[in-house]
Amino acid sequence: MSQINRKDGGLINKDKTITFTFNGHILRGYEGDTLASALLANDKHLVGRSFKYHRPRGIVTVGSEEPNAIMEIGSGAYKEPNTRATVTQLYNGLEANSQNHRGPLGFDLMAITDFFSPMLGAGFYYKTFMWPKAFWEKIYEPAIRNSAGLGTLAKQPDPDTYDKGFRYCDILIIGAGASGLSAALTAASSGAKVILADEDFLMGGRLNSETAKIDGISGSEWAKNAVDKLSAMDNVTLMADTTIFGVYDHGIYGALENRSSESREDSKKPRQVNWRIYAKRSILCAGAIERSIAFGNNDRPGIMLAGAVRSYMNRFAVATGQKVTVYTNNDDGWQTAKDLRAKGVKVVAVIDSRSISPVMGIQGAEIFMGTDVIDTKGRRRLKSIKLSNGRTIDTDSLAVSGGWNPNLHLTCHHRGIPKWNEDIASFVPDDKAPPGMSVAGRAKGTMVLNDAIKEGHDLGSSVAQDLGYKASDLEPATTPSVAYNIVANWGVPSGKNRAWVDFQNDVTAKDVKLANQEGFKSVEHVKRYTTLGMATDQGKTANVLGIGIMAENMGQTMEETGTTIFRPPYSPVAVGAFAGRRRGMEFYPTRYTPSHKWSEEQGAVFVEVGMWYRSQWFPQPGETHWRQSVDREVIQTRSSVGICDVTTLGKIDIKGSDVSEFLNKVYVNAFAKLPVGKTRYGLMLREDGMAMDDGTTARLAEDHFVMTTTTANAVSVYRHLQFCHQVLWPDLDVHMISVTEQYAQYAVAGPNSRKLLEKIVDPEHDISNEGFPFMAAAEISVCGGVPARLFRISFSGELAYEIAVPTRYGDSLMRVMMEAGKEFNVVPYGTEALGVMRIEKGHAAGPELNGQTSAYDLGMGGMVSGKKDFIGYKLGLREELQRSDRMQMVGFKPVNKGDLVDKGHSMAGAHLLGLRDEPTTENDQGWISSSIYSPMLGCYIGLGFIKDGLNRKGEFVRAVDLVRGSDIEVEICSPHFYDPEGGRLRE
Amino acid sequence: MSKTRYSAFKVVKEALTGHKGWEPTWRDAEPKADGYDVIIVGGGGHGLSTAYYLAKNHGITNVAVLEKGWIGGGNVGRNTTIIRSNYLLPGNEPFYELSMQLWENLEQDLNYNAMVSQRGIMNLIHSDAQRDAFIRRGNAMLFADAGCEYIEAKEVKERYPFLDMDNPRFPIKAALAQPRGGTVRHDAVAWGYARGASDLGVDIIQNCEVTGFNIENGKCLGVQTSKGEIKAGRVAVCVAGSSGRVMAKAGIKLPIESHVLQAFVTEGLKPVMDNVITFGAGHFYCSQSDKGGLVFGGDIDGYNTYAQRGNLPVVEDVCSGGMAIMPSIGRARLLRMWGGIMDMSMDGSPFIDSTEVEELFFNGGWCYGGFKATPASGYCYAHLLATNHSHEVASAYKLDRFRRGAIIDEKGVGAQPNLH
Amino acid sequence: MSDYELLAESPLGGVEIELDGFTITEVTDKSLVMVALPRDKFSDIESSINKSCGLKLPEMQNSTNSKDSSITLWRLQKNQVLAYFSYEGDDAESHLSERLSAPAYYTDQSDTWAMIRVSGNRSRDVLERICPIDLSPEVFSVGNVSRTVMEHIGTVIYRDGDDSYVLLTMRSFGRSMLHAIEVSADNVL
Amino acid sequence: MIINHPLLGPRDSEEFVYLGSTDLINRPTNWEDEASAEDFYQYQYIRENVAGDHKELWYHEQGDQSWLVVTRNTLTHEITNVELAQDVSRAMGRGK
Repeated sequence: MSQINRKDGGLINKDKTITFTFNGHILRGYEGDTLASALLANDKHLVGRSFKYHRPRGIVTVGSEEPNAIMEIGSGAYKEPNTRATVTQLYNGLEANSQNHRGPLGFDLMAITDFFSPMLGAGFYYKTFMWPKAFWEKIYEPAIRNSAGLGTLAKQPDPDTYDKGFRYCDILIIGAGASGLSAALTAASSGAKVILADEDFLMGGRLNSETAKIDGISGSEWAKNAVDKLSAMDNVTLMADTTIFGVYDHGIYGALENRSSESREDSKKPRQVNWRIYAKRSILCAGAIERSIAFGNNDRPGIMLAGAVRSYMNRFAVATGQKVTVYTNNDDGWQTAKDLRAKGVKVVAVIDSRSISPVMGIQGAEIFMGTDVIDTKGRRRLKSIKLSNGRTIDTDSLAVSGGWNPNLHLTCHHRGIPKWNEDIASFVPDDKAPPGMSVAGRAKGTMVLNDAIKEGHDLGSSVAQDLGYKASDLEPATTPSVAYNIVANWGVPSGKNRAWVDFQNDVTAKDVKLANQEGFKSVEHVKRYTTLGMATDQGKTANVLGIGIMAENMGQTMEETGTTIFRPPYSPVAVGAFAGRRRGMEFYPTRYTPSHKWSEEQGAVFVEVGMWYRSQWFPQPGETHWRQSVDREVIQTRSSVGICDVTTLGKIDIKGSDVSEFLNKVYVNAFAKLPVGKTRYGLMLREDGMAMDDGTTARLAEDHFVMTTTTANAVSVYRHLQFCHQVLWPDLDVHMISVTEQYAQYAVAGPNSRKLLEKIVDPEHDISNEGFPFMAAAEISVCGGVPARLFRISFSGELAYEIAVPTRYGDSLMRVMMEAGKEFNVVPYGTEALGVMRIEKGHAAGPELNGQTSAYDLGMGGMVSGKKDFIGYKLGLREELQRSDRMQMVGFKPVNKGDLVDKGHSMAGAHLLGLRDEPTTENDQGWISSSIYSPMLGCYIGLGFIKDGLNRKGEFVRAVDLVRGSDIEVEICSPHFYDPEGGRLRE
Repeated sequence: MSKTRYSAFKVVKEALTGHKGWEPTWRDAEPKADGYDVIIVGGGGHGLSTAYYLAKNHGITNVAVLEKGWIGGGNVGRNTTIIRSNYLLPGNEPFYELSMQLWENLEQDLNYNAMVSQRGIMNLIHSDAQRDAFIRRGNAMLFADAGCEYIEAKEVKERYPFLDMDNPRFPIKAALAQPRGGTVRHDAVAWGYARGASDLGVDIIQNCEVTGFNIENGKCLGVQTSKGEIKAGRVAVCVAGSSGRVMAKAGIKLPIESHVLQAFVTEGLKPVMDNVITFGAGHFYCSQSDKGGLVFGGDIDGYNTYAQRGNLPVVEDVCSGGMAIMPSIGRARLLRMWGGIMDMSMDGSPFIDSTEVEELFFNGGWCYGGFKATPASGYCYAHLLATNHSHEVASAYKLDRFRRGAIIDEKGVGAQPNLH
Repeated sequence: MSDYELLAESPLGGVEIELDGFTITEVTDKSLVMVALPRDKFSDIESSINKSCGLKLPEMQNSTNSKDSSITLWRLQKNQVLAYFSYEGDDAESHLSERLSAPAYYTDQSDTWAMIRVSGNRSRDVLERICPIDLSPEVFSVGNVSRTVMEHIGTVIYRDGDDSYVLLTMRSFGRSMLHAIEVSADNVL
Repeated sequence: MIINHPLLGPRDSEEFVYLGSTDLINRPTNWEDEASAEDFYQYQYIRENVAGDHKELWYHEQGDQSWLVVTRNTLTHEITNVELAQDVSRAMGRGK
């Protein structure tokens, strides 16, 4: 039989039947249903198992606070664990499965834990499982881990996409219930730019679940009219199915828009959009959340919160049972009995713990005042309840109301501390809501609907006025006032029966008591010791009840007991939604060099450096190992000529009358007297004396310099230079601009590099050795007038140049040079060959400039000028940095040239030990920072740091790599392995 | 030592007799009128372990631990629970290795199950340069007997099939693991040390905020608190993120800035991963708690703050890091995010030292690495307080090291705390 | 005459994509030159550019046009203006300095940027997914220009029409920026 | 966070890079003195680490590339003043 509990009416579309499955059973519901309402319509009450004791559990609430009805939705890679059925909009083909049980849901093998529960109370695990020592990791913990957890994560890549977005408004209104809609109407009519967001896919909040009439029409109709009015206004953005999950600094709100049901239609669209909303002000109208009462076996399927029972009836036209009972401590519980009765549902009893006169008569129901429910029966579905007066009543649905807690979560995201309000027996927001946030309606503790409407109405207008808009001339909607009276009820003595406080985490009133007894008295200690409020609902339904129990245990007030801290997110948010588009290749953007297309055509292998994709090497047909390609590139460059794209190096044009003075302050060496047309190598330190970056700077005109930085530090060096200029020496006439992307720059290296360049440089420019010597720089033209910059600098140690042309010509220049170089057997080389040649020449790079090394450590102490102040000068002179036994950079070569050749790894990362020393921290003398196979020397070589290295050349030590199992003897040598005199540079 | 010895037998017995026999885990004390030999300011993990080791190793039991709020409420109660001793520099590695050894025997020592779980920690390697750096680190670890394991990509894939081995940005080329690393139930560390110290006679005084120091002629004689003045032979400050605020009351400025580090936990899930995985290239590390939540974190927010909350950019960065290495995490929901205040030092390494004020000592600058250091920090601080000498593994942690240039900068980013 | 000829290429090969209510086109007919304004020459420069081209120095995040509308100045920084003008030759720097004839420092930036125009009545809906600054028509008016970050790419955005925006990103990022815009369009349209 | 840039108006702090306390403006100028070693040490390493209004340096990397002095409360994150660092530096007497 289908939907046996479905009644007439409700805000569902009975013309659209939706088919879904639950644990493989095919079921039907209607458009407008949630998964929970459709399950209840089909009389499915048992929907899950609890975390610790695997107790049978049913749907408790109608909202995002649901602790029990959490399920796996979908299958395969689409499976989404721990999804609350109460907020999952029903769609065709939805697959839902209950979780956290072994065997069928109705007969969970893990329910055995419930039997042992006396031993498994709060904190039991801190007191045992300690013997034997090794058993924790091998036996106990795996067993605990397997039985813990809830749903199962599909261990496949999330197949959905997510997006982000940015929205601005004057006023963000959170919650589209009676107060939220009222606030939106006045704020919008004032002219303010408004965003109205609600976590429900249907705006209206509780109005959709209640029978109260507003302005003479049903609440849901009034809400619909208001939404229609707002959606027609240009200054209003409505965001349904959107949860404001966090309040961040200065009016930034995190909002998750759920588009799951939309994406079923067109699965290419993002499943969710994570909006960052910038709001000048916000009005929180998030309503209230009902709490339970702690009585014996209050957790059986069929026991629900009274407001939820009413929602299922009024909004979804679903009766939660055939014989309903109501247990309450406040007037609002009675409304459930009244509404059910009005729909023809049998209400057998209303039990009110207060000793007052009945709030109203309920036809056909027994009324018990000053009475409590103390026990229940029915393992998989409620069968009966037992009252404190000894009566047992048969019932299949118990609606419980312990009162309503203002939903003040978001007011506490900046560490606001809720205050206790005795009138409503709950916590209300304090005055420390995040700046810019105001609260209205039940979220503020205003429990009477008519007052809540007025409050929202007034606040919408006054906040808009604060922002300079006119006052709204609308009148507030009205509804008859219904009083809300309550007497707190934190639970009733229930003997041996357990009274559950946190349903999902299986925390009972006794657990709270035991924690208090063991000295855990702070609310935070109790939470951490018992796990109260740590489940997927973060205590939304449980915490106030738990605090009430604590306060009673310890004989203190609610205020003294206090609350734990509300933290974002308001309700759980998929990790994927925070990542947004940043997945795979889109983790961050990609930068391509000017020669990228050409390199792709050559079959280059690329490597990512920062965000740049650079050619690592260019394999030729027949080469099977990267080393073959790299060795060839090195040998061919050193014997004739090679070309490498070095565009990625940072390039900064610096202009002004004070540039040379400025450079003097940022480099260790002197730049004041650098002549026009010359380039100089410069080393830059941090203020603490450690090397920061190095590069060359050329003077192209009296007041025009161009600096290069390493690829990795291009951005941070530019920032540092701006700091030095704007903050330290603001009056220097210096103007910097990055020209990294303005020029495509290539290194042309090797004995034939000049010959190659002579073919493309326009003939009026003399680039002969005499006319354009080592370290010369000039602005020239190439290929018939294309402007270019030429620098005679060398990283490879060969006769070499760097040539730069406007980037638009970059691809073309590469092709032209390869064509012009054919006669010299020109070779393109990648970053690997570049690295090999720099190590052969002993140039420090990233692994040496690792932020732990000073100019002295790098063997560049001689460059350091003592005649001027520069960044890093003074602190570089500190005693510990000047010790001769600091680790200094030198070269290392194996005593036995064949060492490591068959191992397939270099010396990099090996530590340095004396020939007969044991590998201990005390004996550690240093390490190898960079190492490669040198095709020129025919063996592995390395740069590294060893104590007092500069004075130990010629000594033998061991390079020990215990990680990969090598231990070789090496000679400490000069880092300049190749052409140490530098003759080739100047040819 | 303990009044109530914990055991499986005791748990069963109490279960059968209605749990009436459980006593408070630690004694809630009020300040003694005649003061203490040592007052420890700060009832976090480090303060409580200092008290425990002072009593246990050095027999100094006339000790009070003063806590502004509730014990264990600072970083020991809000971290990602990771322990490891995979450090690079000789100033650090032996210290963290001592800490690891203390973890390994902690539960038997304390008779308290803090769930020390050496499930292993694995750092993923994505580039050749990173490999070289990790080999250097791995060798430093092996030299210090901390143990490590180099895992080739193929094996990483076999062990952790949910990792994205071929990510176009961060292909996993290998991993460096420390099998002895793992996780510990963080709150239980505070409670276990509190119980141990309390049983040995230490007074644990909660809701007792230190508002000033009584200093005369350059010597500290006691503290002023919200519960009145308390005399002390020696005062040992140990307040992590509050270091700046508290030491300012003694007129001392530090090479420390306070920053917020956010941490995250997902909803509970059936077992996904059994170890700790660290993705250095993208700022993400993750493990799964015994309750099933994936616990993860990344970088600090990067601005000075004492507010225990962070902002969205880091949340998004961290989650992106997660998606980059384990793209199945996308459908796990983030349940809670929180922030702890880190005492970020100028070189990323801590201090355990005396100060310019006689009888006033300082322990701090732990950055975001304080949790794993808890046992050794207390052990070495107690050693210093009891003997006036630095313990040999903590001898580099001097306050004047920057004046001398004896920097311990693992990351090599210099005197900028938010980069460590 | 050289034996070799260099061919110029625009960053995105002149891309043009037409969607429903949304168009993406590469801007290829403009040059950019950064004009740095030494502190002590502000007023000199102001009067020179007014005299030479009828130009004023724009307010921050705003632009001004020369009398003949061929040169637009963008004020993104206090001490610099970026000139955006119609010119396709190799020597934008001299071209502009001659036109303005003001005592400033000129640096060619024409090859530094990829320029993408997005237009159409859905342009703001698409940009909303990547652009963190407020593009409400009344807030970001025609002629406004800002530098911000989109999808982790530093981006200059210039509103050159009611529903038309030019996005500038460093040239090497051009393809990533284009991709980001295309994904937004896919997600929104 | 949102930083109200003095020239550009409110911008998301994601566009900025944080450096630290404005103590870093006060770089000692007495480098030739022997005693300046202590001054440089204090300048580089010692911080007040204020709990309250903190003057700090932010760089608008994804904006106009200006360095700013932001007065921000480290307990509440409230920002009460934003100035150009260049102006502050000059006002403190720094020049060339």
